[in-house]
Amino acid sequence: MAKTDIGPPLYKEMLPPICKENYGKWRYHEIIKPGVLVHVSETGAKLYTVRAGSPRLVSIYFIREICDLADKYCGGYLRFTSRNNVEFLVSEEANVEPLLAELAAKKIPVGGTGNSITNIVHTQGWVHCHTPATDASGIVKSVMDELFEYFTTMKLPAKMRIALACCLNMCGAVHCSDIAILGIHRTVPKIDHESLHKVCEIPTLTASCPTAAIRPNPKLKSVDIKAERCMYCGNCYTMCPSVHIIDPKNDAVSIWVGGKISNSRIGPRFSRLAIPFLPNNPPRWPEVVDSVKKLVEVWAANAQPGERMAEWIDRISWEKFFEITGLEFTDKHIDDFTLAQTTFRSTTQFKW
Amino acid sequence: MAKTDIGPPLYKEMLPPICKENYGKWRYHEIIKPGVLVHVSETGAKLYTVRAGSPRLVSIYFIREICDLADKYCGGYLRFTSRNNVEFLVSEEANVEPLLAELAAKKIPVGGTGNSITNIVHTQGWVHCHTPATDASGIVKSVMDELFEYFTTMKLPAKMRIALACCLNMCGAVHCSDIAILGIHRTVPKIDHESLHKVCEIPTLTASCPTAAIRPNPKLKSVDIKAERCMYCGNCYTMCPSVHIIDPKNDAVSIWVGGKISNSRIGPRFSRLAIPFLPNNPPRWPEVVDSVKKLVEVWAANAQPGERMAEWIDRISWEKFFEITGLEFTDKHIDDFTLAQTTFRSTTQFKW
Amino acid sequence: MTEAKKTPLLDDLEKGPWPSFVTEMKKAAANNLSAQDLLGQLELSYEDKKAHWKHGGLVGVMGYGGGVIGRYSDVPEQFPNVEHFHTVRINQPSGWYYNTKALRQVCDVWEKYGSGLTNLHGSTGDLVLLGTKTEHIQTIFDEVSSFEEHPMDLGGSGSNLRTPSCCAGPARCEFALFDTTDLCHELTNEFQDYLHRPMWPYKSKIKISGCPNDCVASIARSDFSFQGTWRDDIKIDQEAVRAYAEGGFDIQGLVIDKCPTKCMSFDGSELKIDNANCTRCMHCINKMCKALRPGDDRGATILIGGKAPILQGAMMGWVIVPFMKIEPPYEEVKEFLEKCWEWWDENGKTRERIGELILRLGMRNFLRAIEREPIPQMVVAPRANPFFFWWPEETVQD
Amino acid sequence: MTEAKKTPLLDDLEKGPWPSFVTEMKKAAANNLSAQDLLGQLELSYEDKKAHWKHGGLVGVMGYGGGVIGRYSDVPEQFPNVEHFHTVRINQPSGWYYNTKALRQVCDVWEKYGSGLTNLHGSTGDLVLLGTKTEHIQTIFDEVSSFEEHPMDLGGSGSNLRTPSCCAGPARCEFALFDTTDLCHELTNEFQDYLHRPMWPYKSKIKISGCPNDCVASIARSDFSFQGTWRDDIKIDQEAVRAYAEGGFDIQGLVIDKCPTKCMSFDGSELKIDNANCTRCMHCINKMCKALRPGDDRGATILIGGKAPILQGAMMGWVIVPFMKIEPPYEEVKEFLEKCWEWWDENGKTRERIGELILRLGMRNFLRAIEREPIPQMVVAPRANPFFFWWPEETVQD
Repeated sequence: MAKTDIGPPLYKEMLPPICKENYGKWRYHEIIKPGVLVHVSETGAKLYTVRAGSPRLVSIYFIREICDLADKYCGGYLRFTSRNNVEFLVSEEANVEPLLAELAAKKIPVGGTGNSITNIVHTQGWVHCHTPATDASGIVKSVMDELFEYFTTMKLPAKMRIALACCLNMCGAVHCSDIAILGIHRTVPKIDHESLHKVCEIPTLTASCPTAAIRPNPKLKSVDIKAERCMYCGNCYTMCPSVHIIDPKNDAVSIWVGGKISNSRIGPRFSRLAIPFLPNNPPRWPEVVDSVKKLVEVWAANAQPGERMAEWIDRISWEKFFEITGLEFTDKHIDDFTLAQTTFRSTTQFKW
Repeated sequence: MAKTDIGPPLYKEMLPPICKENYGKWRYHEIIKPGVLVHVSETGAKLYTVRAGSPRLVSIYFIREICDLADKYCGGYLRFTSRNNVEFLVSEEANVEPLLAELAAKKIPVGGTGNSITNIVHTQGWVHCHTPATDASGIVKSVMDELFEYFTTMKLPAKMRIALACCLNMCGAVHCSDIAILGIHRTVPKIDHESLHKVCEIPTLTASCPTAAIRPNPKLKSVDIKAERCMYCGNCYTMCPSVHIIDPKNDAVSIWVGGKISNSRIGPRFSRLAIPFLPNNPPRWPEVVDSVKKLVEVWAANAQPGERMAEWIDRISWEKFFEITGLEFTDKHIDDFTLAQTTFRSTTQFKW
Repeated sequence: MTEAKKTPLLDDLEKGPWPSFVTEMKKAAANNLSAQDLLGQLELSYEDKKAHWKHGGLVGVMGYGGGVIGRYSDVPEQFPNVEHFHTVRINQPSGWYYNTKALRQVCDVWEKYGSGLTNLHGSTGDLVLLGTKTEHIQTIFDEVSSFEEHPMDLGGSGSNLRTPSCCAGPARCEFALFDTTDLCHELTNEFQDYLHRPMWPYKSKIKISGCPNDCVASIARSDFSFQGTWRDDIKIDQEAVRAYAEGGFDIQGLVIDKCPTKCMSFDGSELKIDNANCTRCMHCINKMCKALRPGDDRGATILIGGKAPILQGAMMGWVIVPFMKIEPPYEEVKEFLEKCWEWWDENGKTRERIGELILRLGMRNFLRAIEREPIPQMVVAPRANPFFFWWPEETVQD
Repeated sequence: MTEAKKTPLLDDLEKGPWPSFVTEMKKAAANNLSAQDLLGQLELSYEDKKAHWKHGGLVGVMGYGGGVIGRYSDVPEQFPNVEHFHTVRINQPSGWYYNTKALRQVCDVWEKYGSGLTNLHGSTGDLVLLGTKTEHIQTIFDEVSSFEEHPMDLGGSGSNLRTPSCCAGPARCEFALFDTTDLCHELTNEFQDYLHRPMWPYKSKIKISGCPNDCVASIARSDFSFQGTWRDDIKIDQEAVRAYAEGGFDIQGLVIDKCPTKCMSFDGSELKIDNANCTRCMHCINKMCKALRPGDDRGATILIGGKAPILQGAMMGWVIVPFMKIEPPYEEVKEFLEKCWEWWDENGKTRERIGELILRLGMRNFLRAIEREPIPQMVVAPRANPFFFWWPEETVQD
């Protein structure tokens, strides 16, 4: 019989002795080299952290493998980051290089520190989600393969956070990323009038539409969708399986840029639309990969030291962003949702 | 019989010869002293402009008086500014000082140039409007009496634009001013159910409410107002005289700051709420006058050279603005209308 | 004349250095009964803390649907001479330039048929005649429109084109980047029918400023804001720059440091501007107009949507046309306006301004209707929300 | 084991330097039929360009309303072993610290009853076990909750408190301004009932970051964002500053010039900070952590309202509590959360997050309900629109 409401295991039991001993006493840290941090305590103690990439979707065999490494080099302790990296917590400096060597031998990449591209936060995609407009893991793998050198080095102007969500539900809230990859639907859902009244509540369904495009059709005991109001968010499908949003011919990928989370310097902001449409092209999504890579490299070539994507665009203006990247500016870039007017330009100040 | 559709008189007939001769040829201008400009043409011609204040609500006797002056010193030409100043267009430098002397003798003030407070743009108020929450001319007169020295000098850090609207209709769009004085209603309109159906269209009336607070009451052939949704804008009264918004016990004055129009430096922006309530206290509205004066003087004492109100607040932050001015920050200052969320603080960056 | 009532509250407003509107009212009241009653009624408002005007009724002149605003006292028994006290809007000349003859003619008519009180000028820009009786309205219009010299017409009111207005323009200002006074005059004449005969969903305003200083506040006060701008480089007279510096003017502190894009530098002898990054805010030119001038490739930026708060909040105009050449006979401007109005007239709800309609139907539909390509200059930033439309032709249809 | 289907599309994703999820799936598939069918079904998705999962059904464990997400294949005839393929969310330890024993125990259970595939970690922070059959769910919970050492509980799902998560905290990070790991643990335990038994209008998330760097993205990803901050002066070690300068670090360019409030200066030997104008963005401290440290009067800023785009657009949290001391037993935090949830639970509509409710009913009503005074730090700027409410007691009532 299960014990209920016991809560998570106590974090204190999960900490290596050095962390317990120096809890709250850490004084500063340095990045020794890509993927390797040292935290120095007021007591003089030094904790080395080796950060390694993971595909997030991992088997128990991978977990056991990293546990073996943690047992061997870290006294049996490790942690994970909010971006799904593995962090080996090494108390003995002498263990750092052997650990790095073994990780290299196992082809587990080390990096993601400082001015790098760290692991891509992402959702489930076709592997395990029922509403996706695209896959997640496959695109992430393809993009990280291409941007690999930026994970293992720190040669970018600033850090770069990439995230992916396979639909507008945005499990993982990718919307404040330097580059966000977002799966989108592009067509009005098709309604299965036969089944709808059996499986869905009509008031819940109509309320689920952000643009009030869904109206009851009492005659059919179903609903109708006013096509010209539908923005394909898919929330109706989340509420009701009889409203089919998935459309392989039209589902696609969009790219958003210039978001950030931390309060440092310019403060948190949302990512904004850069590319409204790229095709779903498995297994390698070359158009997505190329676009992301190009955005990274244009930013890297033009940003001043320390400027994240948002800060670079702030400085040069969005009109220059579109000019320099060569991306097309379309009517999709112009907001037409509830806060649209706050994005329109109410000044004659702009650049040619 | 009237001639229709003849349009306005041709501006060319209204221009002094020097303006016609140098049309499009002006090279630069200088402010010689408060209220006196000189425009210099490519041809070497010099046009002197003497700017004088007016109460805007003027009699034909005043107009004839300034026409006399224009005949005497300006060859019969003058103009008005968008802020209701009179501008005497003087072609002969020798006429400037005699004109100034005569204006001084007539107690017509000269000023409103450069880093000054120029004339207050305002609406009709009790003199000639049917929806006002306060008077216009009386407050303007009282404020300008108190700020008079800032009209006739240029000792402020930057220009200061004050405007007044006697209700939310804002004839004259005061909402982008350094300081805006705005009449407000504060109570839910009272409905005259007897007359309503005779004089008002109910669908027009319900549509006139920005917060959907007005609902038909078919029983009374009238409407009801959901008190907790009403924001007292008075638009329903504009649409229907049976919905009485005017309430002398509660109608009041509010003060808004930090708006601007020109694109220079920080670009156009709306004024924002500084003081939600000051009493209607004719004939001199001492609370309004004191508050405006204090705002002017706090800004003048703290702004850097060239900083308009908005730029000063931008630099110091709104939290410091409230601290320095000593104004109370209330729940009224926190937006709760349609774009409210864009004004909330989504960052840990703020000052104590 | 009857004995004027006592006005102790208003009398207080004759004190102080600023010119007094009460004094003006008294000057009119000395010769005019309705001005006298206006004074009395205003004193009553000062006692009661409320206006004493009823909801306006419809009054007008033959052939027009606007130009006159009805105004009626709610205490006519006390102030019979303001029982009717209507406003007449006279279309001002471009830039509010007048010769004295033109003004005096209006004063003379107003002395005969009105209160003798005016607004120079009303918020929209008209020369406003404040207070006449219903029976005089047509006569006033007959007379002002029949002046031998400088005949005058009425301005707009109601759901029509409101009287366009403009800044001082090239007649007096070196910053005028196109002929604002002429454009204003031409548009007003071209669209006389729209101005006098209300047939739109709501009012529509045009304001015209010759440069981004926007002296007529067009961005905040008009549906169609024209603001002069330029596309080439700012012209620099380096000698004049040095003269400013030598004269003790703080170029670094008051100009360079305040440049919003930081695209300027001054090494003590030469001023440099990175024009590709200039957003033409006018600040440097305003401060150093002897040394700096706008470029020669001049035109206007057109912003659409400005309005006051009622109904859904105030809006400032949005860049729709970043640059348009503004040259007589202004065909491109006129066609542009016609296209915008046509779409608005066809799609707008009652009392919906064009900016509100753009918000309701979406910028993409507006741009398509007026045949303009979307460009980044229209926005501060691209959309952040992921809710966006596809045109049917952009997707694979089954 | 049956013969695995060919997966040429997925096989391509085993190439390249980044660790491959396909390789992980194949490792699992080598020992597990459902992992094998998952691989096959995913290959089909890569061919069809669509997911092959049906709408989830309700599955769960006894006594809980959440923690397990139902997932069913829409092609079970082809892939019978993923006909059921449910997700189990295990509540991770604070800060995602693990000892290997704890992890291995979970792996062992999952080897027995699940696909052998996991997410380390899910978006909310849970240790996610991907893919089991309905009949195993209770057993899995029984076993993980009964580990002798480090027993584990389920995380949240549905309209309840979602599993709180936090940053690395004081165990590893010098920037942790309060004990994030402890607060996260305490809150999770305090609110176990809310976490396991959905009874709210919708989900509610808590994320806890020890400083404004916000490493867990709390502002964007949680209804309740806790971020460490301080109220006193930044501590400066001038000698260490000089060491940075001597080491060739560009203090002016990379720190001083990038300070958002320009409240710092460095004359080559002494760094000065005008702390009254500092907004504690962490930039200077991040860049020079050997020389600069946050002050000693430490606590958290609490921001409320963060969420993803559905339904009315994404929102980031808003400052509601500029500063709260965060000290065990965290009574003030707990009471604050209870007050907020109570108001939301009472007033929220179905599927309305607390931020959306605040927008619908107005910040003033929320603040009154939770007994917080309005302060300027809550807003970027005061309101610009003139539509605002008065409480009845603030006006003269007849």
